[in-house]
Amino acid sequence: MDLLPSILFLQSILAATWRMATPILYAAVGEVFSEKAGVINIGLEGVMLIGAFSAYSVAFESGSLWLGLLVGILAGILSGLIFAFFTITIKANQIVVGAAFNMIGLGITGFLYRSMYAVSPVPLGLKTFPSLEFPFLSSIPFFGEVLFKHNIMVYGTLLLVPVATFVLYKTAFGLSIRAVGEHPKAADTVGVNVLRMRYVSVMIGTALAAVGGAFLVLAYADQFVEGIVSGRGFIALAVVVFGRWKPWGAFWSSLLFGIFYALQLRIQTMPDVNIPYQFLQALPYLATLLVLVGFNKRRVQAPKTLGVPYK
Amino acid sequence: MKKHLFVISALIIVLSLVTACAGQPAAEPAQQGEQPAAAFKAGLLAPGPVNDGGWNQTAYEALKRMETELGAEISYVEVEMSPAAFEKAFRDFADQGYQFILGHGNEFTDAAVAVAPDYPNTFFFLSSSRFYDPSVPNVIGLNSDSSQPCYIFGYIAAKMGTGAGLIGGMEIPPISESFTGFINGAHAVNPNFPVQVTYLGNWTDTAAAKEASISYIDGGANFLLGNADFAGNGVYQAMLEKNVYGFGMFGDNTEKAPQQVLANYILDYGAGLVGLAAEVKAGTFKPTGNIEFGLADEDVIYIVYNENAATPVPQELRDEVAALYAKINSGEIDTLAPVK
Amino acid sequence: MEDSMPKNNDSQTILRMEEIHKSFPGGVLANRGVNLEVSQGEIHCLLGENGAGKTVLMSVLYGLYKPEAGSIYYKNEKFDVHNPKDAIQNRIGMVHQHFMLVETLSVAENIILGQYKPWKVLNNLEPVIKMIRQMSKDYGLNVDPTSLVQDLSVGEQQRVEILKALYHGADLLILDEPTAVLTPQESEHLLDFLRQLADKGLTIVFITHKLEEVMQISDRVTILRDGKTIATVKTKETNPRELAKMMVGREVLMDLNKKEKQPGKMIFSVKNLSVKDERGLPAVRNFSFDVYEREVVGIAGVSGNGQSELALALAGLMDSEFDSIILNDILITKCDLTRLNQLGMAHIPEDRQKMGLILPFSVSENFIAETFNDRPFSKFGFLQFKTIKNYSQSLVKKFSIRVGDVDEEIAHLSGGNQQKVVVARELDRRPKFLLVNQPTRGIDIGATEFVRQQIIAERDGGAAILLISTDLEEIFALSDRILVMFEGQIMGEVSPNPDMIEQVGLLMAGKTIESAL
Amino acid sequence: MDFVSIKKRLLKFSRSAWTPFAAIPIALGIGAILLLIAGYDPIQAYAAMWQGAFKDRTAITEVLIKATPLIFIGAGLAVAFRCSIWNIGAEGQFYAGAVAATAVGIYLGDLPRFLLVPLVLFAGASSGALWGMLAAFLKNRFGANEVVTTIMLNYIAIFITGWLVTGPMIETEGLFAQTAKISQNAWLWRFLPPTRLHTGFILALVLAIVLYIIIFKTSLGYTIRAVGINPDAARYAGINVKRKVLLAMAISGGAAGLGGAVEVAAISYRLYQLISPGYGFDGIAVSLLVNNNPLGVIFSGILFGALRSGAEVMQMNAKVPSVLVFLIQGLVVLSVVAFGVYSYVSKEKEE
Repeated sequence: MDLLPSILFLQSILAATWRMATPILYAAVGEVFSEKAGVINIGLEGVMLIGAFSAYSVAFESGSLWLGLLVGILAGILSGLIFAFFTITIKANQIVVGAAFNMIGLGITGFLYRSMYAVSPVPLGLKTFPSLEFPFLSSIPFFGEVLFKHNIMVYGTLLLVPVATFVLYKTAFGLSIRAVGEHPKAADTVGVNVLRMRYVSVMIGTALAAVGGAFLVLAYADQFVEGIVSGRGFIALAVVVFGRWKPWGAFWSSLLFGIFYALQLRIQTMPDVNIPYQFLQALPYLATLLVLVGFNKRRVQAPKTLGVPYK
Repeated sequence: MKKHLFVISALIIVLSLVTACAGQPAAEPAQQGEQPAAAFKAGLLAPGPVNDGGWNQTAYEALKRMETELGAEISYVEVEMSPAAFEKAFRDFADQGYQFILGHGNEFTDAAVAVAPDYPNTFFFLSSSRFYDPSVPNVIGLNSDSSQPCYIFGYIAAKMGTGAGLIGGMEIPPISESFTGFINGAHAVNPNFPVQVTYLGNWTDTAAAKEASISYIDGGANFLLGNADFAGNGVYQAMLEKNVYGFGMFGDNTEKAPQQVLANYILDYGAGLVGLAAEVKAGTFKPTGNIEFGLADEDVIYIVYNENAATPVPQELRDEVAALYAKINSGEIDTLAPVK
Repeated sequence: MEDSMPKNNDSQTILRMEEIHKSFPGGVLANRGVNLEVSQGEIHCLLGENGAGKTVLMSVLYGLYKPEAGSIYYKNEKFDVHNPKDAIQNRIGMVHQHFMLVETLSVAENIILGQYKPWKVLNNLEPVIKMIRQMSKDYGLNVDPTSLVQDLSVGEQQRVEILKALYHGADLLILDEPTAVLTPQESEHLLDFLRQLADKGLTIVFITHKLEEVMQISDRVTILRDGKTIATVKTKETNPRELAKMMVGREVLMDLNKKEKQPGKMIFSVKNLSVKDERGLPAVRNFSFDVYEREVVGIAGVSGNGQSELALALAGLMDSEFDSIILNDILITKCDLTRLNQLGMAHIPEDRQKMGLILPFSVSENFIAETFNDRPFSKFGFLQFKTIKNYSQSLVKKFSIRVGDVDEEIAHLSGGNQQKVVVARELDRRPKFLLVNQPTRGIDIGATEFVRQQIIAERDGGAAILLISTDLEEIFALSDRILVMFEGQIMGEVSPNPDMIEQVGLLMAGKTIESAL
Repeated sequence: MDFVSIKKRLLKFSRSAWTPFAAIPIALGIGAILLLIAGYDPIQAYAAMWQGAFKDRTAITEVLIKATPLIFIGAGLAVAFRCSIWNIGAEGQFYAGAVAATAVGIYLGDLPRFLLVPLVLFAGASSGALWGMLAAFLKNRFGANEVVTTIMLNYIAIFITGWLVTGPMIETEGLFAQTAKISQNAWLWRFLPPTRLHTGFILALVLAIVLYIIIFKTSLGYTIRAVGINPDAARYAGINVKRKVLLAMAISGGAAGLGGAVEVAAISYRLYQLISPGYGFDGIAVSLLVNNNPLGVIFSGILFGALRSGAEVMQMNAKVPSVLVFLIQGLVVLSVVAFGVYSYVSKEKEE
């Protein structure tokens, strides 16, 4: 095999990896906040759909992607508020409410999309966030393609992960979040408002999940379709566990998922590969499973009160 | 605690309002009132959303034509994709006196065959099917042969391009046959022309479709063909962004990549179905076999070039293609020949 | 906050709580009209049995519970406390019995938790760490602010708790049963330290049920019983006997009527047992001992020195290594719970809520926790509810457990009655070897008496009993021999002679037997 | 048993039973508001929905047919959830069952009916059970979180099914992605012709009742519940916690697999790529809705079946997109949650 084709192959995979990881990463980092505070939200899939639809419809109507993103985030926050009300105030089982959110997200976005854009005569595509061109950097061979030709929301993850890490580990707010998921009563006795902390963490989680959904319509595909999230919310849940409840952990594990996904798509495009494509499609999921099993020797525990309502 | 309940309800209502107010409803209100008893009724079982800009939308548009041209009372249902649901949906239509029911996909065959004997006055049509069985004469397979236009596309791609990528949703006949046609067409020009198939495993993941397209482009291909319902949008988007060529499937998709879509394969299912429906309505429809639509049915399946493309298909090539039409229609070229 | 104290007078008074009422769901009345008055700079003991309402009263003051009635005056002003933040801001600190420390955070992070506005950047904890170091040095507390709480011993964690309260600037410090987790010497040290703090002007409320501590440390003492204030007296003007009477409401006869018995043959023997804790560190090291018929062997030690691991390993609930274990003449090669049970072992675990009971289950369901699969409770895999109910009712009667209906959830029972259920269940199996860990922790005096009498009765009936307890009084009252445990090892064996308490204390602190004697 | 305790029990039962039904009006009400806003006539929509679900005997049997896989899956999940195993993988287990049942139904098609039917069902159940036990094994052996592993195993099962029906098991090479029909000897009896109501539904009811008995009346159920509530206490009581986790996943996966087998043997008669439209995920809600009581699953399964069944007629006759039904299902769950809190609090007040 020539060197050049294999370098190009690698370049193609790596460039795609980050893009594919981005929506999962937004949702996963959000879920890190939520779970660190002790609330597990398996309704990410639904929230991502709500974020995607709100962002799309507003961006489409107004013509402004940024306004779309903003409304998407607001929709995410609102979803989080409701989720928090049920799981924190009412103290309902978090898995139950999460399951309900997945159904609601699918139902409400599908219904509204039909009602608003059923068989539309006008084109429904958006002009998505363009790929950025950096002087000099973008033209570096290999690295230019892999690192310096993405759109703004992909680069957003570079900001997101350090900021999330900083907030969680270097601010009083983050300290409180970590305490609240681990030993809420202890936090309570030193004056931390446990319920408020959990509300805020859940809403950060759903807001970021909504950004992940919005990314799909504003910066990847150019329009909403029903079920566009296609299981990424569930993958994000896996990524959180696999990333040991840390933003950087989520970063690396969503990249890992992304690389396997990109790899399987590219292997499918290669001639003379006789592996049934379904096995290639299963590859990212299988890899996640195997790595999860293999890496789990040094066990990192989930936040101690994950899933347990306080008082 | 009653206060709590109130708060919950209020919250949910507010959410609904907020989300719902985001846009104006575009749907027409449901039709009120009954049509005259003898009204001709046509129903559709769609395996997916009818606004997918692809497979399901062709059927929906055909239904709309029956409404405008035949005054038919129409209705459709997006059935849950489970065999358990199909029979019920057929029966629900048939019970209400629908004479023309289209199951838009081969997967409806078993259900139609099971239901049909109970409703001898109703015709059950099946898309993407070659079904015909004299013992259930009111179930008729309708096959619109996508492999023929796609053969042409493959031919054009091989003449003009360096390689082609085909992106499908799932491996079902309407998809895989179109790809077979494309590959045969391309190989007719150049047996070594690089062309590969990718399946996504779903119909919704637009992002994955786009990514699959990009991976073809990275691999050197400059022609794309997407056949994946909703997810197909990702393919057009990749054409637009990466400026590679491609073709539109089932309808006019030029707008999605105005300079890149070289030609559209239009499946005017309505043109094919309205005639059948008119016969059914008149009571003159006497099936003698399954029904095939191909390039020979010029009003049903045809190709429209995009004159505004960056590099429109050159005239010489169009002439060659015109010659291919004849060979395909005569059967000299088998577009569905097994791919080597 | 503006209205000043209505009733006068003594400018020395820093805190007054009047007619505090607090009840809990299920109708438990924890405080029913409690009065408390604390003077500036004093050490004020709050004395009462478990369940008398001491902790609840202080939790009300600390803003953890909202009282249904009553008022609080603090520093000459009406004090409306809604949450712990109010308390901390008003310079009230509390060291809880179950430490309120987040184990995954460092000492410094625990100390500053909740003290800053959320947006405060904690990029550099150096100044805080320095300050904590300084304070720790000033007070002689010896705490490293950078270590993780989960790596600290119980005693160290307590010091972190005290440091936390002082760091928050407490004028009034509440300590809830602080000596329960300390050796006698450590307790001594703590009491001295508290005295120093009081001398510097700090006011201390000290919750305890130990009479000696009250006598030793306090200026005044308020006695609570059944959620009511019985009296407040000056320590100098009272004596332990009087305090005990007020605390229990009757003359206390802590006489177990324990007679000397001649031990019989050896029932249980273990050689060189070693256990690793959850983090893989050695918790029990080369532990060897024998227990004979008609004998109680007590294991004394400060909590966290491997007692839990010892008990779990012996009960087959934790992996262990050993040379040999002999139970009832059978040599055991693997500590398997089912096998041990078959051979006649019973186990009263240390934490009834975590291990001994399944709280959402009913009383009768808990009675069959180990025998659910045996006839007559289960036939062909089906539970025989009628049999189970009859059996449960008979046990309830026999052990005078206070419960309305055996189908009631056990979570609704008081701690003492819950413990009685565990004890009844285990003893009813007529064990040859009984492993008992902390049998009377957190239960009232009546239940304590009852449980201890049952243990003695069991011994007199011929059982071999291993008693693990951090309560020295209990060890001395029940044991025929005492083994002292420190850092997973046996430091020595002593007889339960009251004169030996000091030596036991030294052994518990890790001194060798030679230096202790 | 005295009168008071009977009354108490009745009260308790009615409380737990009526909440899902009391929640329906709330969910439908919110749906109605949404319909109004979007320009539909909610009364017409709901009338169509009602018609679709209950207009005649056939419609009602269709509801039961739709409820069948949900009851299988929900009843199984109730066991797993009682054991505190968060099995999100019923979808994959359903596929596993459908695949195995189809294979047996085709390749052993010559066997006589009285042998083949049980064999098909057994194959489905055991295949689903094995797929479920895989997640339990990973949890026990490696501490892998079952929420994650079961999600991954769903995808893998679905892809394997896709490969089988487009490859090794395809009916005609190069044609439709479906297997051949299973042998007629494997078909379940449709006992109420002309409706399609089949013995699989009865089997689902029996399974739900059996699982109810196991959970609440047997020593096995006692251990499963104990492990779910307090694994430490369960270990103390001599229960092998890992084995119960394995068992709970086996029951849960087995029930889902049996559901898949019944779907093939009673309805589809062959395997498709998408044999389940998400039953595994609906099943989660079906079980949680009734507080993981296998008996209650019968009710909630029928409720969801009716909603689904009605939704298609709603789209057919009132032109309302059927996706709305997902929203209504979600709202039913949330309303039940809210009602649960309400009845819990009112109970406390009583005492």
